This record gives sequence, structure tokens and C-alpha cells, in this order.
Amino acid sequence: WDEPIIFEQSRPGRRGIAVPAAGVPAVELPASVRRAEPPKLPEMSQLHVLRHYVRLSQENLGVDQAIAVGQGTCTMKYSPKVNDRFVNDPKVAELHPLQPDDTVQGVLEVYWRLEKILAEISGMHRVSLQPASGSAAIYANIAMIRAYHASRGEGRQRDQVITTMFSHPSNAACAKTAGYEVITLMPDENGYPDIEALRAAVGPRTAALMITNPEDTGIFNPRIEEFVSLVHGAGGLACYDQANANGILGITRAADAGFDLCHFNLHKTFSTPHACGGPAGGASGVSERLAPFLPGPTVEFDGSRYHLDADRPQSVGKMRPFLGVTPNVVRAYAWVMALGAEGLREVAETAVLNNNYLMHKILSIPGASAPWGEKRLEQVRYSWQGLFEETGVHSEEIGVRAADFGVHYWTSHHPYLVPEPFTLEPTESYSKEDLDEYAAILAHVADEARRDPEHVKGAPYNQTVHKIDQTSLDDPKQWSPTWRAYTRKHLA
Amino acid sequence: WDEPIIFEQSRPGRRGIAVPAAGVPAVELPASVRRAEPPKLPEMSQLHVLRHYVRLSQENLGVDQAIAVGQGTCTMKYSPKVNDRFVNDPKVAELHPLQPDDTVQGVLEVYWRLEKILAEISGMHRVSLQPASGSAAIYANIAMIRAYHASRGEGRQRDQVITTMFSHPSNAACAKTAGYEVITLMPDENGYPDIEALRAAVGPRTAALMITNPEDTGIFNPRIEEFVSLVHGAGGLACYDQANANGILGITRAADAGFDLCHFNLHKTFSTPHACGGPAGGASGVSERLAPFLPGPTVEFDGSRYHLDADRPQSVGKMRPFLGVTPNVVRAYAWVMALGAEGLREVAETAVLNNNYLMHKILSIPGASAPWGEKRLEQVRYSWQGLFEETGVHSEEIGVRAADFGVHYWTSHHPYLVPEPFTLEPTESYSKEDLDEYAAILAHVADEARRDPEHVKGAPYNQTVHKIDQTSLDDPKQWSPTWRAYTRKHLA
Amino acid sequence: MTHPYIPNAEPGVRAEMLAAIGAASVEDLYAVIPAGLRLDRPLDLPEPMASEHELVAHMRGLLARNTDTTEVLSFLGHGCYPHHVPAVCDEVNGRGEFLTAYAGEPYEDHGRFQAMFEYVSMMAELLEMDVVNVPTYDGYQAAGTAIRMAVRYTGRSKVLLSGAVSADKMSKLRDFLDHDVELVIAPVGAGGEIGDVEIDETFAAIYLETPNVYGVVETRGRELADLAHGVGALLVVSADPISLGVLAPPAAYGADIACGDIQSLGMHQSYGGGHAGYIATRDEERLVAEIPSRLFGIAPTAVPGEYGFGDVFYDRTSFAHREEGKEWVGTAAALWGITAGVYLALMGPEGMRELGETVLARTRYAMDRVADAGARVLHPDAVHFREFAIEVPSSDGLLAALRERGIFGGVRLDDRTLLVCVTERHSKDDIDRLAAAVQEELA
Amino acid sequence: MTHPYIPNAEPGVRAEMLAAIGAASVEDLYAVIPAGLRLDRPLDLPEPMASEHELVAHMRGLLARNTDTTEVLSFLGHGCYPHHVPAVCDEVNGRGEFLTAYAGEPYEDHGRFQAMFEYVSMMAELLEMDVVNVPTYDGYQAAGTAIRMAVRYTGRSKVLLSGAVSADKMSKLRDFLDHDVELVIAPVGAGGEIGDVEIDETFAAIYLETPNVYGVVETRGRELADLAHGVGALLVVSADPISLGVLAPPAAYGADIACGDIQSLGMHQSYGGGHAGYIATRDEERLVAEIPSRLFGIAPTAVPGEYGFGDVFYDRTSFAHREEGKEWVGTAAALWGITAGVYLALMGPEGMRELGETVLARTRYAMDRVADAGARVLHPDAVHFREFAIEVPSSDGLLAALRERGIFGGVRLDDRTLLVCVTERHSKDDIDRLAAAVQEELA
Repeated sequence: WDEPIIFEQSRPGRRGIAVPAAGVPAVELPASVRRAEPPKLPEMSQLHVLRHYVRLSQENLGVDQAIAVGQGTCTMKYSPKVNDRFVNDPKVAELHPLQPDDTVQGVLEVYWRLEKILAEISGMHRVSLQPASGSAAIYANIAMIRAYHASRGEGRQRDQVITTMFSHPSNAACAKTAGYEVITLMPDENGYPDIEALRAAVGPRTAALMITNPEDTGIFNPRIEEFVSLVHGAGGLACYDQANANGILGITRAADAGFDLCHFNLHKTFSTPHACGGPAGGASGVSERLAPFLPGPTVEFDGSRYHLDADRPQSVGKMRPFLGVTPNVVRAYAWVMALGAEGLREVAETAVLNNNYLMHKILSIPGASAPWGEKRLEQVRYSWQGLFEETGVHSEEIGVRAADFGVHYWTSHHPYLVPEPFTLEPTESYSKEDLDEYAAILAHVADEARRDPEHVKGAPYNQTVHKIDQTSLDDPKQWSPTWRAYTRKHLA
Repeated sequence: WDEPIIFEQSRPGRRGIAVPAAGVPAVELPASVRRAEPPKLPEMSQLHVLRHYVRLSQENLGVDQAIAVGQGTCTMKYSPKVNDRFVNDPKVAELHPLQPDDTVQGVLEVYWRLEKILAEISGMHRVSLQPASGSAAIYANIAMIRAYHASRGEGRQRDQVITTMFSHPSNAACAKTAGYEVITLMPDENGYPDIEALRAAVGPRTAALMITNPEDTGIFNPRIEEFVSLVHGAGGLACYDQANANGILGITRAADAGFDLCHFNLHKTFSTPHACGGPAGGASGVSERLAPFLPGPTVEFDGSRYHLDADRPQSVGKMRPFLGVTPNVVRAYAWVMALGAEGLREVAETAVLNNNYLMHKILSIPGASAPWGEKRLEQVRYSWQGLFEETGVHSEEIGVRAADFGVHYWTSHHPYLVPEPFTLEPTESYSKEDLDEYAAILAHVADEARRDPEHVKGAPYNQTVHKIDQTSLDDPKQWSPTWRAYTRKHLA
Repeated sequence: MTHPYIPNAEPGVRAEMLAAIGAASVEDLYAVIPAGLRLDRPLDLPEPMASEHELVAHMRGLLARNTDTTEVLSFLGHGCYPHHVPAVCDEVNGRGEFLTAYAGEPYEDHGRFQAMFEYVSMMAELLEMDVVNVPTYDGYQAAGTAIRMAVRYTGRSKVLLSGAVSADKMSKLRDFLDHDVELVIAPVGAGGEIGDVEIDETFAAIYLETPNVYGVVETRGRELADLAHGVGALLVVSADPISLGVLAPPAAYGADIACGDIQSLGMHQSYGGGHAGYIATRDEERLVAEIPSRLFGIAPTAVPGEYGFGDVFYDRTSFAHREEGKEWVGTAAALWGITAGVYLALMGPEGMRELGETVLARTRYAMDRVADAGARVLHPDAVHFREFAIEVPSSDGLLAALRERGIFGGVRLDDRTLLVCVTERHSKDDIDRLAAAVQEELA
Repeated sequence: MTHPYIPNAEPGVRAEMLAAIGAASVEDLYAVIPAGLRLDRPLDLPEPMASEHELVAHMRGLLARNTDTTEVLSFLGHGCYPHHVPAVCDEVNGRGEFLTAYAGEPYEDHGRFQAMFEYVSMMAELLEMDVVNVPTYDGYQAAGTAIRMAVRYTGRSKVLLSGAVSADKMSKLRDFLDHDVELVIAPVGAGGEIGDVEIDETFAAIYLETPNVYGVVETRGRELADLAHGVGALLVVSADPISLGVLAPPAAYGADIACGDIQSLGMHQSYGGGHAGYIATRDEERLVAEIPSRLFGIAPTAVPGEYGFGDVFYDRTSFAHREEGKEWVGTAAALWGITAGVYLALMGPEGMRELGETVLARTRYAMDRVADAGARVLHPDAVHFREFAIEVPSSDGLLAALRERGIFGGVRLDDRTLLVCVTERHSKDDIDRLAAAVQEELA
């Protein structure tokens, strides 16, 4: 499709939907609050709005169409269609969050049951499903850490958070936003976070260690217990970023390594759809000593009836409106119930097997490597450094060219510690045949890069649009984050 | 997508869905009825089945994506999404057709109300919503005609049905299936069905006239009342094929021209989605004297309660299982309720305006013509005869090439009375801009045909597959209507 | 306000378009319709719902007056069955690309052709027959056409019909066939199967259903096939494809034509809106020639190895030859074919087998429990699949009593006979609940 | 059985893959995890539902214990609003291509970039501001971030907050800001609007909501903007975009940053699951630099006239610079942005105006009727949009009594105060029904 911008399809007088007329006397607004000019929204018939978005959707790649193993760290797995049914049911979609508790016993029970399930998976004492996403759960954890230290009179003293370079940037960024100084541990020569650096960093100013494991490289830190002990020894808390717990479900648990807090992303490990970047869902798990600080309200069960408990004086309060991202709580619960303990373990094992199999295929492509060896769990951060040195083609360019074959990959977060990075995570959802096809596409593009690097650099050739000139996007005089800005700057 | 045949994606042992285990003692089947070999169905995971069909869907063009004005006679209009909501609701989807009447008062009321609405639109006495489609409604009408004449002792005598060449083939074919001899009137020099031919054909053997108006050419027969009178005069019945009534809603009615029976297609005029060719929906309307013969049961209202009446001794009986294609009855009702009398008239007027506007644009393309002049209602059967004579490119080839630009058209039913035909019907759903774009594409292809006819003949270039070699499809030794036949004949 | 469904009703664009074609008003375009035929008043229709919200509220109000089968425990079957509908089936058939497409060419509608080809191909595996049609309306029509195919194929006009067919279907077959086919009804035997039959060289076919209207699986298919073939007639068998994971397909015991309804394969009950019919035969030109429906076949393209699709033997159809084609063809139930394909692909061979075993076992369990509860189960020694009949003092009385308990107990066949349907959706607990209720009511 | 969600759990393929990588078992791959950390027992989880049907039955059973707002007459609002959700919104956000995609590049995910760009662009027209972010989690987060933006922009750490903010939102703002921002709460005036305020050069911003927590439309925006600007502070206004078809956008009276929740624009209530937040500013580099979220901009491609998309000023973000970025960015609520775009495109300027007029009129009508019924309506002289507060003898008592009549009468603010919400979904009859019930209960 060569689909125009929606404003270009507008024709005055057309309408996409009709609105009920008031049917009661109109209200005259004072001039101070009355809108002067109608907003310049598009005017289109209903079919034309629908058609526009259907066409745009066809210019997008979801898990439902693609072999989505390239979005490493994101756990792009199948979101079962049956779970969408539950959340589209009026029994979820048409519930108001402030209804009386006894009219929402079903949804409260789902919250309560999912909390118990995640507590068992993590070994934690309680779990809050309020955070809106993984990063929001990280922030909630920081807020609880802050409240915990404050409750002990150490709020001012403990002003540092330690994290690692291969933990998600939100660990550092949320800590900073919450007022902490951030110390980042770099990987040692084996790819593990440097324990000596931790020893040096830890101390009376340490509020917490925020760490992912396995890190975004797919490398599991075998000395994780020691990391936790070191922090505990200094009076700090240990917080486990389990955004991606897909490879270790039923294998190892946050509590067993001594963590005080952890979080899950419902939209990664627990299959809720990624939705172009949310609505997502986070879960913050805490040990008993952190439980009083959980966001409120909590869902409690008295043996016959579920209710909301907002009377929690030490709580950090609200992280977001109401109880949580309910549709994703429902989906995640249904997903676990479709698998059970044995199924979850099969998820983890298959995710790890798939990853190791894919690694085996990728590393057979000349020019691809996996720094720090081949011991990986659910994902791998690879490098095209070899290919780049040989051909001058960057990883990003390889990725764009691969898109011409219907697949995609993500490089990595900044900074690129692994040079020319690409991060693959096949999860349990893909078949061996998918992995073979994916690897074959990358092998083909790598070969193309060797034979005709300019061709690869000129990609894409088979997408909705051609190579994008990014220069204007960072120039305040030219950038156009809205059509309004664009028309003013470029069409006036 | 280069999506393989589903069998090629199978791997033994995989599964797309799990089935409840019996949980009670198994039953041993006698060998005479036990299946010997498992069926060779594909074995795939759930995501892979979904992905396959999502990809196939993206290789298909629906009203939701395309400017579907090219499927003339089919009234490709917008099917409002809100109406799908109603039929996907368990209150429709999970109703069993043999529930007690008082547990289905809502759906019976919808049937009853839609019957009243269609009776008003057609002027008929009663309407049956049982037929599964337009053709099934034609067959139901024939069945009633047969029962009517039989009830008067003229069943054997009246063994001929008269129709016209520009009425849908099902009029002829259903009459033949019902045991009638078929007489087909050809158009006269003005494109109207030849009234002299009718005079010659009509007589004591005439059971009925089955006629469309406006015919598939979009030409309204102004002498239609005379046609009806001639048939009535000979003791025959007049039956109106209103599969496509889109241009005359609220303008003229079947009963007013004297017809005894008529039918509508819910999936044409009344907006229910075409669904790749059904499920559809038909409605048979009859005058009072034909009412006793309607298929049963009927829906009756006693002032407080709706019920099914199956006690109708002269009824032709069942045309299909149960009451009708309920989801489409619900959709059609909702569509009318969103428009009302004024809205329906706006539908008709806009459909006719759109058609005349499009005709104006099409006839400005050199090589395109509209035999029999420019008086058309909702559609036009055009001809590329001029272009063909000049370039040797057939209408079918023009159509295939146009598909490269994301549009489609249909030629016409056989035989091609209009040479090199194409039939366009823009309905009320498309915008002026759509019509301009559609005409521009055809003008572009016509121009291409003139400049480079071989290029047009070689099309498509921009579709999932390339030019198909049709020869094997008519050769019993080679044809492969299933994968089973294909593997036997071509892969063995 | 310009109606959201009619973009060119906007007065400005309307005027522009009229000007372009040189018409003063839309009235001009209707000049061809004689004044006498013109309706001189607005249609007398209900006031429309001015906004989508009001329409939703209106429809919700109407539909709320239905009690659906998720709100009660329903044992209703008799031609419309409450099997589980996988969510992926709904997802696929809800996609606008399929839902709102129609009859395009094998190029821009390649997806539809392939999906339909795959549906017929999966049915072919299930049926062990090489030719399966693009769906016709429903099992009734499929049966009617299958019988007519046999009539045309043999040139004979007498058909022996199993009497174990529902009254409604019999009504349809009579209407469809009676005027030129003589229908001879075979009695139902004491065991619930077709009774003894006799045919001769004037018969075109024997028509058998399995499981039949009583849920009884016919076991004498091979014998009937031999009988038919012995006199040059065909055996036509109507079978619900959902049973064929465990039951032998008709072709295995010699049937020449198989037919039936595919509603079980992923369609909701929808108050009778989920039906579609299949017809299958072996790949014999003379038999294939008698199929009125479209057949989609695979074909090579200009690119080696690429699969294209197209119509097989189009010349058979009324699209090609009007009344000279075989019966007629038109819009029927294509989307349900695609959906049934999704269903079969999800289930695979093992899923179909397990489903069959579950239904067989639970049906038998239900028969035993209901018999224990005091109802007389008809044909207790026959193999049953999904349905069985019971005799009770009063059909209406028992149904009404069960309804009070939130149970739709079955379909009334006559004053004293009920038909009870059990699928994989009925758990053991559900069946026990029915039995307990029957016991209390009959006590 | 191989689980339908895990294709490579099939033993044959598993063995093949293990062989390919030279591992004896999957256990080998876990060798890196120290034994002491390995869980030596299966997880203690509920028995799974073995089949999709059983899962559906289980979930249906659970959810049946909810009473949803289509089953009663609900006047609940207070941050989550029951506006009509057009079916096309559900259709678009239900499409797998959007629902299951994530964070691809502007090539293979061009559709998402364009849809999101169009969403921010339509919001920009509604808000009359040139810069709008890709949605953050919700209106709470949007407010917190908007205030932090003002703090960073001005380099000051005091903020004047309207007191007419919900308690929950205030809780969030305290948690988010308290550690380094001093929040000064402005009292609510007798008329329901923000009361008299004083600020000086130490203030970074005034934060105002309109309509505020009482449904009162603030009329002194211009005055507050002048006040703020006079001391070099910013005016930050939280406004529900659904009101802006009739109400002046914050930019029109001088606001520097607008923010709020977009749940009203096409999202279901979903027990609080439909929230997403917007932040908008003028196109001033220093202000834009403070936005933590992604911004999607339009850009040229290698083909003249073609529109591509990309991230604007990516360097601001934590993706680019970890803790050196502005706050953090992560997965938030993108799909609700796309959905809100669909909503605005369907509504157009006229639809937004009509909707606003209907809500204004029905809110006033409800205030009058409920006052007639004997409740004391707070702030009766203020302009209200969608909500109003009433004082009654007992909040709990009245709510319980209304519930007996199938009415969720409003949100309890305190022992004697209720907040009543009226949208375009509440017909005149609905309002009359509420008023009649209130009258009887208070009589």
C-alpha cells in the first residue's frame, strides 16, 4: 500500500461515527473556556478510517505473522488467541475499577491467584500486580527500597544504587529518577559483572543492587548469591530484574538466591501481547520484610470473599490508577493455567534449547560471533564485528536488509559494548524450521554483504518505504514530531 | 509471503490444540466402523496454524482494504464492524436453534422486525428469511411457484419458466433443477429484454417469469409492469430477482409493479459481509396469495410474545436447517436500523450517483464503452471491445494487470453477450476520490495496453504468484482439486 | 450530518459529482423509472438509531432477551452441535481480509484460493476421497445434491433413503427431489440402524446417514455398498466429519459419494447460522462432472515451483452454462470452509482421534447414567456417537422440569421421545448433573 | 502430548536439536546454574487446564462472578470513564499485526510508526501544540513527568498543585516527586475551582486540572498562566482530551505543558486496564529536551515524496544514555495511542464538538434532576463536564440502596460526598431513573 497520511484523506463534512444528540437543553459555555476554532481532525467516512488502519496494520510485523526471534531481551512469544477472548468479554472489558468488591469477585480472584502463582515462581512472599510495565515495576521496586531505608532512618544515607551494564537501562534510569546516584558495573573478561567492582562499590551508601540474571547477553552469573550477600552485608537490598525469566521458570528462583525484590514483565515471560509497545504489565515481588511497602491496595482473601485492602500505612501508595493492567493480568493467569508447573518448565527448557540451537546455526555464519563464549540460557547478544571488518557493513544495515526477507532483529541498548551487536531470543514459540529459516536469511544477507556490500547498505528494497534520511530527526529546525509541525516547517 | 501449502509445514507429533480427555471409560469400536489409518492432517503448533492463515489473509483483498467497486452485480459495500459485535456475542453465537421460544425472544424479535422491514421495502405481504443465499431464495421462490400451481391443479401443465439473459444464471439454473423448461429472453436493440419475445413465449405452459430489474447491465426496464401483466394474463406468476436492490431502495417496489414474489440478498443490498462467498443470506418475499406456501416455520407475534409457527400445511417445508442464517439476519437488521427510511433512500441515491459518476469517468477512457447507452442505475456492464480491437488485449488480461495496482474487477457471467465485458458497481460506500483513483488505474492500464500490450498480457507482476497456467485444471488426468489428488498425480 | 456509511452523501461532494456528469439532481438519474412505479412517500420504517452507541444499546436490549447455552446446561443437538470452537478459528474468520472479500481472481485473492484448497484437501484426507467441493449451504443441500448426482450419474430416478433421518431434513429432501425422483424410505431396524432393504436395477442409490438421527453409528456400510454396487447403484453416505477421527470414513466401506454438514468443525451454533455442506467423491471424471459447486485446484504458474490456483472443470457449473450446468452454484458458505480448515489443522490426526474417543466415551457414559436414572434408553446396544434417544413418560413435562433447573435436557422428537446430545464440552459432572435431575424428576 | 504452545517440545525434534548442538540433554544447558540455586522440586502450581475448552470453562466460571456495567446502570467515573467505544477502535487494536508487534524498525513496522505519528498529530490538533509524546502509562505518570519537566526546565524545585486532584493521583505524585520537589497544595475555592494562589520565583510550575476531580471546568487558566509566566514558571495543565471538542485547549490560555489520560478516547474501562498518558508541549527545543518518552517524526526517504518515520531527538532518552537520559522510557501503552488515533479520526471535529455538547448538557441536566430529587449538588454554579459531586446523608447508605435497584450511583469521595459521572452513554431516561431512585431513597 502507498497509504497517505490520514490528514491527506480528509474532506470537510464527512463523518466516521455519529454521536448521540443531547436531547436535553444545551449548556452555553463562557468564552474563557469555549474552544475558539474546531480542531483540524480528519473528516472521513467509517469505511475509510477502517481501511486506512487495516492497510497500516498490513505494513506491520507481529508475532502472528513473523518469525519474531530477533527482538532479543523481549521474549516475543505466542500470545494465545483464546486469552484475548477473556479480556474482550464485557465481564472484563466493561468493569469499572471502583465497583463494589462483591461485584468483581471473579476478577479479584484472578488477581489473587496470579499473585500466588508468581510468588511460587519467584519464591517471594508477596507480589503486586499494579505496575503498568516492567520499567514501572522497577520503579515500584525502587520506591519500596527507598521507603524501606527511610523507615529505618537510613533514607538519606543510602543514596546509591548499583546496577550492571547488561541490566536493562531502566534499572539505572529509574534509580536516577528516584533520586539515586547510579553505579554501573562493567562486565569482566568473561562477560560476568565484575565482582571486584561490586566489592569496591558496595558500602553504607548502598541502597540496593539492581541486577538482571541472566543478563541481556544470555549469560547467567553463577556467583549471583555472592553478589547478593555482598550487598546484604553492607545493609543494602538486592533487587532482581526478571523482566525476562523465560529460561529459568521452575529452574531457579529469585528468593533462593536471596533477593529481597524482583519483578516480572507479564508481556515477556507470561505471554501477554506486546501491543506495539504496551499496554504491558509488571509484577513486583517482595520478601516478607518489604511487604508492608507494597503499592496499594492489595487483594486479600478471607476464605470466602476477596476484597481490596487499602489500609496499609507503610505502603508507597499508588503507582498507577486503580489495581493494575487488568486485561494482561487475566491473560497471564490464563496462560499459566494452560501450562501448569510441568508446562512452565517445558517452556523454560525449550526456550533454552531453541536458543542454543539457534546459536549453533548463527555461529556457523562466517563473520558472526558471540563474545564471551557459548554458555547461554535464553538469548544471545551476537556481534557482526568480523563481518564489519571484512565488508564495512554495519549490524544495523544487515538488519534492515534482513527485513526485506520478512524478518527483523534488534541490535542492543546503547552503548554498544558488544560491537556491531544483534540480540536474538527465540523463546519456546518457534519451531526448528523457523530457526533454520531465520539463520538461513542472516547467512544469506551476510553472504550478500561480502559479495555486494553497497547493495546491503542501500536496503530496504522490499518494504513500504525506502531508505530513510534520518538527519532531520535530530535537527530542531526540521524535526516534525507531528503533522502540525511538519506542515508548518515543510509545507508552509 | 511465500507461504507453503499447509501440509508441507507438518511435523509428526505437533499439536495445535488439546482436547479434553474422556475421564470416563473408553468405548471399544467394532472393526467394521473403526477407522483403520489416522487421517493425514497437518501436525502444527497453534502459532504456526494461526500464522499460516494470517499470512494467507494478507494475500486476499476485502472491502476492508480495497476499492472494491469492480465486483459488479455483487454490491460490495461496507459491512459495519459494529454489526459483527452483535453476532459474535454469545447471545447470538451460543444460541441453539431448538431452544424453547421463550428463551430466544430477542432473536425472534429481530427476525420478525426484519421481515416487517423487508415487507415494507418490497411492498410484499410476507417475507421468509430462511433461504441461505440469493440463489437459495430463488430456489425457494421456484418451489413456492411450483406448489402454488400444484395447489390449483396446474402443476403438470405449467412446466416452463421464462427468464432473461441479463438475469442472474441462478434463475435459469434453479428453474431447471426444479424441473422446469427454461426460456431465456434476449435483449433487444436497446438492451431491454425483448417484450415481443415474451409475448411469443408466454402461455398456458408458463409457470413464471423470473426477472431482474435493473438487469445486470444496470438498465432499468421501464415496461416491467407490462411484462408482469402479460405473464399474469396467461396465468403465470411474476418473480422479481432483487439480489441487488441497492439503487432502488425507497424508490420503487416489487409489489408496485405487480410481482407475486421477489427476493433480496442480505449480503448485497443489506450489507452483510460477503465472507469469501458465504455464509450469505436470502429473503423471499411473497404476495398474500403465495403466503401459505412460504417455507416454515414462520415467526409470529401475538402482541406480547414471539413464537415459531410450524403448523402450515401448504408450506413447501424446509429449505435449510432451522430458521435462517441468523448472524446475517441480525446484521441486516442492525444495518437498516442505523439508516432508517431516509438513510436507505440516501443509500440508493448515492449508489446511483456514484455509478453515473464512475461511468462518466470510465467512458472517457479511449477503448471503453457501455453498450446500450448511458441510462443506468446502480451498475454498468462495460466493454473493452474497442481496446481489444486496437490492441488484442482481452478484458480478463486488463483485469489481471489492474490487480497489480491493488484493485480488481469482474467481467460478467457467461456467455459474454457484451464483448470483452467488465462490470462495475460502486455502491454508496466509496468516496469520489476512490472512484477517481479506480478510473485512473483503468485508464493507466488501458494506456499500457496500447503502448505495450505484451506487458499487460504477461501480468501479474506484483501479486503473490505469477501468471497461472490453467490448462491442467480442465484435464481429468492432471487436475488436482485436493492435495491428495495432487500428490498422487504430480508428486508420486 | 453526513452518514458515516455514505461518504458521498456530503452535500458538497454530491454537487460536484452531479456537476461533473451534467445532472441537475439525482432525480434526473431516476427518470428511467416510470412515474407509476415510483413510491410517492417515504418508506414506513422504524426510527433509526442516530448514533452507534444508541444502536448498540438497542441491540443489547433486544439480545438480552435471549438465554444462551453458556448460561444453562444444554444437551441440545439434532443437527446443530455444541462442540468447542477454538479461538484461532474465530480469529481467522474474523479477519476482514477474509470476512469482507468475495469473488476475486486467483491473483489478488490468492489467500482465499489457497485456504479453500487446503480445506478441501484436509477434508479429503479425513474422508479418504480425492475430490471435495467448495462448501454448499449445509448438510441438507449436500445430501440433496449428492442424491441428485447419483440420479444423474446412473440415469435412474429411484432412491432408497434411510428412514433414520431428521424430519426437517426429510422435508428438504422431499421438496428438492420429489418432483422427479422417487424416494423409497427404508425402515429403522430394532437396533436403531437401517433395517433390511431391497433394491433393484431401477435404483440410483442408497442414502445412509451415520451417525444417524438417533446418534446410532451404522455398521453395515460395506454390506449396503455391495448391495448398491451389485445393481449398478451408488452408495451415498452422510457422515459428520467430526466423527471421522475414530469412525471409518464412508470411502473405506465403499461409499461412492460422501456428504454432510461441517458445522461441528469450528462453527458456533449461532441459532442455526453455522452450517455448510460438503460433498466428496473419488476422482472419476463422470462423477466429478455431476458436482454443481466450484472445485478449487492447484496449478503451475510462470515461475517453476510456484503454486497457483484456479477452478477445476468450470464447465460443469451454472456460472458457465446457466441452466445447462449442473443444478446451480452461487454464494454459499465459503468462510465456514476456511474455518473448518483451520479447525482440522489445529486438531491434526491425534486431536481428531482423541476428540472422537472422548465423545464416544462420554456418550456411552451419559446413556448409562440416564438409564440408571430411570429413563428408557433406546437402542442401548448400538454404538452411539454424540446423541442418543430416550423414552420418558412425557417429553414436554421432563423438558419443562429440567429447564427449571437450568438444563436444556434435549430435543423433543415426539410426545415420549427425547434426543440427548453429549460432546466434549459436557464434562462428567455435567452429565452427572443431568442424570441426577432426570432421576429426581422421574422418581 | 506436545503442548500446542511449544512446537519443539515434541520429543523427536528435541532429540534432533540436542544432537545438532552436541548436548546430551537440556540439563546440560543449565549446567551454568549452581546446584545450590536449582529448584529441586516441581513448582507448586494449580493443576493446569488440559484443553482449551476446559480453560474456557474455567475462565468463564471465574468471570461470571463479576457484574459488569452493561448489566447495571453505572454512574462511576473518577478517572475511568464509560464513553462509547466505537467498534472500529476494537477492530483495529484487535488486529494481530498491531496487537502482537513490538519494537521493530521503521521499515518492516512502518504501519506502527505511521499510526503512532498520526495519533500524536491528531492530539496535536486537538491540543494546538506541536509536540506530543508516544503514550506513557497513564494520566498519573503523565502528570508526574510533566511536572518534572517543568522542574528540570526551570531548575527550580517547588510546584503549586491544584488541590482538586483525586487522592489516588495525589498519592502517585507524592511518591514520584516528593523526594526532591516541594509540593504546595492550592486550596479548592468555594465555587469548585482552584482557589487564590500565590507563587514566586522559587516555583517551577503551577499544575492545574480541568475538568478537575469534581468535574468542574477551571475558568481562570489565562490568569494562572500569566501568574506563572510572570515569575518565570510554567503552567502545566491536565485536561481530558475528550472535552476539547468544546473546551479551549490548555495552549489557548497559555499552558506550556499539557498532559492527561486518553482512556476516554476509545478504550474500554477494563477494570482500570485502558489507561495511557499524553504529554504535549510547544516545539521549543529546551522543552522537548525534557520529554522522556519517544517522539515519532516524519522524515524523507531515498524516494522523493515518500514519507518515512523515525525517532525524534532520541538522545534525550534512557535508551540512548541510561541514567543520563530524562527519567526513563520503556514499554508503556502504545496500542492505546493507536486506538485513540482511530477514535479521533472517526469523530472528526464535528463529532468531538457534538460529543462535548452532549456531555455538557446531560451533566447539567443530571445535576438539576438530582438536585430536584433532594441531594445537595456541590458547586452548582460552576461549569461541569461529565462529573459532579453531591452531598447526601450517607454515601454508603445511598450507594447500597441504589445498588439494590441495579444502579451504581457514583464514587464515594467521603462519608457524605459522592461523585456522579454522566457521559453520552447515559440517556435522558437513565438520568431520570437515577433521579427518581435518589428521590425515593432520600425521601
